[in-house]
Amino acid sequence: MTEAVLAVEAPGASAPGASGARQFWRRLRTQRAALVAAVVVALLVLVALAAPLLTAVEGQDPTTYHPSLVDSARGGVPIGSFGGISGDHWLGVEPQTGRDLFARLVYGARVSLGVALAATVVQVLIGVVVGVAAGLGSRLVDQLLSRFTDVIVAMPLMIMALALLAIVPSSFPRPVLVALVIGLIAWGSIAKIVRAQTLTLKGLDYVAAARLSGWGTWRIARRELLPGIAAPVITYAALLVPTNITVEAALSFLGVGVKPPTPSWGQMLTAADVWYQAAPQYLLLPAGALFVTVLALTVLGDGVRTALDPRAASRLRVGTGRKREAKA
Amino acid sequence: MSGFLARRILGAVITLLAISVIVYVVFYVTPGNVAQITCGPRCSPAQVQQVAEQLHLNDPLYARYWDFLQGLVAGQDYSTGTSVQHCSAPCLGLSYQSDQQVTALILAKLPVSLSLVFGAMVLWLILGVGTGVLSAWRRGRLTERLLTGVTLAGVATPVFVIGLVLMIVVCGQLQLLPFPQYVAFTDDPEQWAWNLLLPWLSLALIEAAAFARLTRASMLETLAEDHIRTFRAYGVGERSIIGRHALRGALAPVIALNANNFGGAVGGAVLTETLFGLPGIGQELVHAVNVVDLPVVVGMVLVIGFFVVAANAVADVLYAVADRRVVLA
Amino acid sequence: MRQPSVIARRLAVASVSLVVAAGAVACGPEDNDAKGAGGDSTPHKGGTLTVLNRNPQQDFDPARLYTSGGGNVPSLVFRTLTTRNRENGEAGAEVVPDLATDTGRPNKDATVWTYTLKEGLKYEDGTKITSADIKYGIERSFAPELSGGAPYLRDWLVGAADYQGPYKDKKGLAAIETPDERTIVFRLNKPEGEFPYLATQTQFTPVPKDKDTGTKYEEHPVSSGPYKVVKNENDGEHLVLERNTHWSASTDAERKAYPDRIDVRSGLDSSVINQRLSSSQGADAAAVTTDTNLGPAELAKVTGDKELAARVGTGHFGYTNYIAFNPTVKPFDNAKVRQAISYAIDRSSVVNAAGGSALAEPATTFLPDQKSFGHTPYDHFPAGKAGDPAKAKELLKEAGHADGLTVTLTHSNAKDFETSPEIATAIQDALKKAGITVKLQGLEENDYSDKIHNVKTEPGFFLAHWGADWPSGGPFLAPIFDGRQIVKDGANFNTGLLNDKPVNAEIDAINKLTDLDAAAARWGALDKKIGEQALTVPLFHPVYKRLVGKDIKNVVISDWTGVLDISQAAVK
Amino acid sequence: MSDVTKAAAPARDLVEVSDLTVDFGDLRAVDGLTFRLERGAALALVGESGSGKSTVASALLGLHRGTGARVGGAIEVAGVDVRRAPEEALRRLRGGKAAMVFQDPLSSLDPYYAIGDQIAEVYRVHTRASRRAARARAVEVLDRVGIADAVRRSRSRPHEFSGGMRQRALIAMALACEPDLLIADEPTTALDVTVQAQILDLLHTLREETGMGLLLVTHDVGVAAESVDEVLVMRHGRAVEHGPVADVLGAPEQPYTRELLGAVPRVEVPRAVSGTGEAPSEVVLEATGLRREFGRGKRAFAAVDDVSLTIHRGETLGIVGESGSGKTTLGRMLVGLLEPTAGEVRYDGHARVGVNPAVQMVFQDPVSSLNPRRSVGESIADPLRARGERDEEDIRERVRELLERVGLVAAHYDRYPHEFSGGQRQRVGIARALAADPRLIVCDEPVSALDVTTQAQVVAMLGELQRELGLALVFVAHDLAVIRQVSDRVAVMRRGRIVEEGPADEVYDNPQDPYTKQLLAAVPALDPRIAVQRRAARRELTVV
Repeated sequence: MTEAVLAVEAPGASAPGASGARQFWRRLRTQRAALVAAVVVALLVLVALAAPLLTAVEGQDPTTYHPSLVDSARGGVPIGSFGGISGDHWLGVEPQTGRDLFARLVYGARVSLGVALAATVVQVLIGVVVGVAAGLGSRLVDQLLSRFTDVIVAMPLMIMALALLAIVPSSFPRPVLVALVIGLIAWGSIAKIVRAQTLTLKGLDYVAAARLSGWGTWRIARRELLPGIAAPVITYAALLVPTNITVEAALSFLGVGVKPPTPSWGQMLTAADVWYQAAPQYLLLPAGALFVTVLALTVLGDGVRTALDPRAASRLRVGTGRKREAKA
Repeated sequence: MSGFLARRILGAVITLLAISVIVYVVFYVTPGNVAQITCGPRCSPAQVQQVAEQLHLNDPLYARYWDFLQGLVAGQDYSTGTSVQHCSAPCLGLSYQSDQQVTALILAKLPVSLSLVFGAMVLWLILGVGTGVLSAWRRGRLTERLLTGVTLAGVATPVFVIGLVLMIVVCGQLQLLPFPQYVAFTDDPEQWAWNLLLPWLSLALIEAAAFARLTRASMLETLAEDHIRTFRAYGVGERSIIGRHALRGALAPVIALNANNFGGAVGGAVLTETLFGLPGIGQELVHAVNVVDLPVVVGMVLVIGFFVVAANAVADVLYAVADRRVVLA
Repeated sequence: MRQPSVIARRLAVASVSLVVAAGAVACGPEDNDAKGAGGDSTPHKGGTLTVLNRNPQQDFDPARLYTSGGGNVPSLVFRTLTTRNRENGEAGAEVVPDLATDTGRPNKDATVWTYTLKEGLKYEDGTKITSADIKYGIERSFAPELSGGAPYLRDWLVGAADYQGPYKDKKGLAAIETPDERTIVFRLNKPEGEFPYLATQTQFTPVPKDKDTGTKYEEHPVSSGPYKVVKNENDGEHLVLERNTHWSASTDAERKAYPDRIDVRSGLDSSVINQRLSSSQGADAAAVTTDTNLGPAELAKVTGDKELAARVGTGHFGYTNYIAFNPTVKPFDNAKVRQAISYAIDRSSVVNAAGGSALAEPATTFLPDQKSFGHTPYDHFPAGKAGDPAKAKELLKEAGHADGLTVTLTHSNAKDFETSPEIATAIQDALKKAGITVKLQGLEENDYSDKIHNVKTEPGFFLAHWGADWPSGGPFLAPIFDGRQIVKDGANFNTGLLNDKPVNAEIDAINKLTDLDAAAARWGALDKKIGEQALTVPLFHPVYKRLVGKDIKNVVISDWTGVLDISQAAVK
Repeated sequence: MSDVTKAAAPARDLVEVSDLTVDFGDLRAVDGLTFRLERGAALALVGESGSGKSTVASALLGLHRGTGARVGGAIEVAGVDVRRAPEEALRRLRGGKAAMVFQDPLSSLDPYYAIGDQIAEVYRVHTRASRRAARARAVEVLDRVGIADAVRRSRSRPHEFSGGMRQRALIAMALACEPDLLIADEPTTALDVTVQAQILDLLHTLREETGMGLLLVTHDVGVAAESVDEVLVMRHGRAVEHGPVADVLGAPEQPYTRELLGAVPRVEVPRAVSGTGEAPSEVVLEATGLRREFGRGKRAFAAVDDVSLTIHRGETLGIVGESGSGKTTLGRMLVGLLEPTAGEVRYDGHARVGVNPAVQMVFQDPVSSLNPRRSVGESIADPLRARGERDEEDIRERVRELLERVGLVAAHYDRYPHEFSGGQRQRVGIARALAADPRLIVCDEPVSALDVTTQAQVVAMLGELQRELGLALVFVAHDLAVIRQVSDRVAVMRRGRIVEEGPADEVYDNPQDPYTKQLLAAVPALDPRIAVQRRAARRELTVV
């Protein structure tokens, strides 16, 4: 890198007192798209959390049937224009049942976002534990864990989800189960990333210095490695959330997602796809919600990545007059 | 190279065996009376018992797994009632439901899945990498925003929505294409392609976004590298820098992701297959899971696992071909 | 009866195609419109009929098929001793001779049935069909390798309970005698006036012993009907049938066999099938489906389009969706609780959840509302259209649940508009008004099926459905309410665990009748009587609506199957 | 456009820069710089990091366009007004009339294409030559820069070349279009001293033959002394001193220039103060027959092979060698970070496995040796906590003491590594090593990433600490001059073995091994006259 780059990066980097987190926010703030996305995500989370409140304002709930609002003779298509939109039902009603769509949409946000976030947490936990253990462990441990990761990666996700969801008793809360199953099956790539990062960090001098200080492996993993792993993991996790939302939708399509009457976007989409012609808004609402969510989360994820970009950090340290010597 | 192959093959065998063990265990504890399901709901207890014995369902788990391994290595004989037939190694057993050899079943379904995934792969590479290159080049401009939006729409919309809407519009309303119906490549290559066009597109739209994002990110990373600065400092045009140098450098992660997604899609394109009525591995597998047809499930999962493992090995080789600094190990 | 579920594809093909799927009936007016739509409505021979299906014909062995004629497509290949009358509506619920000269000659107490084959019957290879082939066909259906058929033969034939089929037991079944090439005699262990109905099942199709290849026979079953199988790809995914030149219309009064060729494509998504039928492009113009109904969403679209509406066939199949109680589980041991729930049910929201009034008719009787079942109207616990929560509360109070009640409703998670969890939630919603809190227990299909059919694990309150194996009250009531059919160590269907001596005796008495009309009346009366016990809450009878391609002519929909009869359809 | 045509008048100098300013945001990297370079002349921009010298080099080719940097003043290169010229004219200038050679030859070439193809590509951009002609030209220039078997080697990819060959290839690329000006930005910084000498010689020869002008950007005064006619010393973006090389380096007028020259370690001058001055006392560490292999099977090689060493209390052992000589591996084995494949390390007479806080290490890279996410105080406190100290107040007190001891301020405890300069970070690293109360510190290239003035300070501080604490030091470095300034004894390593070992002055003044002689001859001299002599000497001494 030239001095030019050094110079570009230098002023902020040398601002006194700028901690890692503050730098992160500063870099994130410079990206307008990521900021907008962050606001959208925050709104969505807010809507999900405030679902009971919002539906109370509307005066509806997501489970009450309104047989009188649908045309029973025509397959249960909502009566009235635009899917039965009215002052009582802000976004119209669901075909066949007449349940309030607005209520189902905001309650669906709870499940879809909740499941996706929880699944991501599980994926990250398992991935980090396995990845760090493989990266730090002996050759044998590494071999075993890496092989196990390969096995998990090579297992078809949907199939294992189908099988696992069938095994667990139905009394187990379903959204938790769906999140657990997605998390338990799809942690392979995160483990691989963490392992690679661990191996990289393990070779860094500050880890060697910590060893020379006399610390044990566990302490080194906790104090020296985990913070360094956080950046790529957060980046990847931000992109896993939207993926998990669509996985939940797919599981619903296969009939093993969240159970009725609990609404989720995936389930709404599944029920709605055939209504595309007869009651378009029934499909467009959850599809639009899903699109906005995935888009916002993805843009936010990209923003987080840019803000955490280890290369941006590495550019800081390369000045002139430095001799790089290959380490054996 | 031969050492690499030997290690990879050994690794693959271990991985696949581990997968088969997991599947056996998982399905052993799955609820559902397999014999009753296989026999039919009105079968009497005595009949169910007969079926269970015939399928060795009463044997302990390890014995059934051992039988499976024996079949795999040495083949096995089975009775059709009127005669005894041999299922030669590698024999994955017989379907509980249809009494067909699982290997034959796989051979029948595989061309469909491969047709779907190969074609879709070509499309998603064109769409994804193309979009990625364009958006790296035009970064921050309107073109990039639009392209990003379009590819993300693909990833954010489940395939059963995209596919259905595409089909209703393209085949039903505009009548531009026939409703997809699988035609074997060997029967009629042209019809094969026409009929698969929509499934390809649907699947490719789902996958393209990931490639676009990855291509863009690694292009930007490569563009920040020193050798790009060299070519800029020598008056090489931006087009050549993007198309020749940056893209080449960005290909490695794309190859890796492609291997992963290709392998995964062989068995993971369940929804696409179901929607378009393509009798592929994924659809068959979901059905087999529903009816607890263990031999079919194990066989299909192994095939999928094989493709994931093989695709990754191919990616490693490609990787080494693309970048000769890489040593295969 | 059959459980129309996705439990097994075998079942799906056999029963779902008839049951869940199904379309049209004689009493439906639409099929007549369809005939009018084409201008020249006279059917002609020739052309290719395309069949677009969801489920592949995975089983094509007559031993393994469940329903009479094995559903639509197999009945083109397999002829049986008797068959269903291929007429619209009520007339179609009658049984008529097929290979035999009549519907069977019983002895006095209906325990011995004798049939004589028509003359000149030939297989697709020109060889003669003999009564021994029919005997052999029935025997091989007992082989465990070829399981899947209905249980009646095993239950009814003398000494058949432990028979293991001709592969293990070379001696054969003594209960079937073939005194000569054209005569076959069945000896039953009890009177069964409905034996002619049973003889419509594909187990009664002839199988030449020297052509039997066991489990591989289904790859090329030897045809006795108007078509033979010329292509069977991927285990029934793609079938091509062509004319069997050795079949003669003079021996077969039922099958019209207008098209020259039948091309069956399966593995399709149901919405795609309906979309293709409505578009009717190319070969799809001459297409029908034998397993896919119009869903509510499609119905909503079709009813707005005159041209499409004219192509919808409507049918009624003997089928009832109901709530089942297990009276050994509290609080359902208390008849008042069961009655309260009966009063509280909101049938209009249940009907909506099942697809609306066009796809489901509210039911208050267990027997389907068709004459052949002996339907006798009754409504012991009138809930009106939207339920009577006041009356329900009153009964609950009497039962000691004045403060309300919390119960668990078990249902399947299978995704089918007719059995969907949506129906469970509709019930949950309705019972709320009566002060009953319903917790839903949705089970995976296999698990659900295991649990509700096992005496030890049967839940107290669950969704169920029952369809007719043939259009009569016997197979509809006996498996559910005959106390001697309670199975302790296997699949049990008497979910109310009813073992009532007068009921059992009446069932025996009706079975002796060979006058089917007289029998029907008594089945209806018995249904009404059992209904007083509130062991079930009938919810609705589904109505089947199916689209056909725009070139399809001669749409015939009987009350027996409720769906278009493929043997009558013409494309020219 | 008119500016461009006017500028094309031949009478002008090759480079004319007047009042050049470059701003990155709030930061002024170059501030009012004016200089010119005649055709065929050679000018060196010399300065420490942050002086703005590389920014000037980039500005000459207009590489700041589109990066957000603001460039002021006038720049004219080979008749092109770089600030105003249209993109097309600028592209003709780049590589055509003025070519640039970069610091890191590995990362400056595209790893995916053959070297010949890369050169041909550049050639075609400027000449519209046919593909075949361009390839021929690539082979020709590769041959010209001394790549043997150029036809075959032109098909190799960069990773198949050694560092020196890559730099030659980059120079070949620069030569391809026969430019009038060669801008070399730290062209030898990443190279070993012997290779550096070869590259400098090559540049010298090429300049003699082609008559192109040279603008050399370097932090190394010695490199400048060897290569140019004129020197411009820069600091904080401004010119400090500008004049003929002999004048500026021989009789500097400005205090900064003097300081800079004073800080440059000189290989010909003996060490000012020796270690503790005591006679060899007790042995702290003894290594016998150390061997370390990497890789498995066919790819296995020994990075260190049969090395035996003894280190006494209070002395400094210098280990010098070029890249790949195994000196870092050896250092890591001495502290126990790497286990030897064979041989043993005895500490205080006992065989030792694993790390021991009494043997510490100071690392080369002042960035990667400190955890960026922990305050420096916490890093320094590590050894204290690790040996079980729990009293927060005691720990903080001790860390403050150490910070002050290494020339930092106690208040730095809570700061993070990125807030420090390279030299300060290295001091933190030393403080951390001291926190363990070590008896031996292995310093692995501790000053090679630092500017010369900082380098001198750190070296001086290490010497002080050693005398005060009676520490034994092992000083690993590639820089012969630095090693001479710190060591009592010196070991010269090559290909994993020690080729020569002895008291420092003996080894330097009277080298026995031919490799040692070659190394010493390759060291650039500050005096341009000596540089000429050394160049002549190098032609005779060539060890493979």
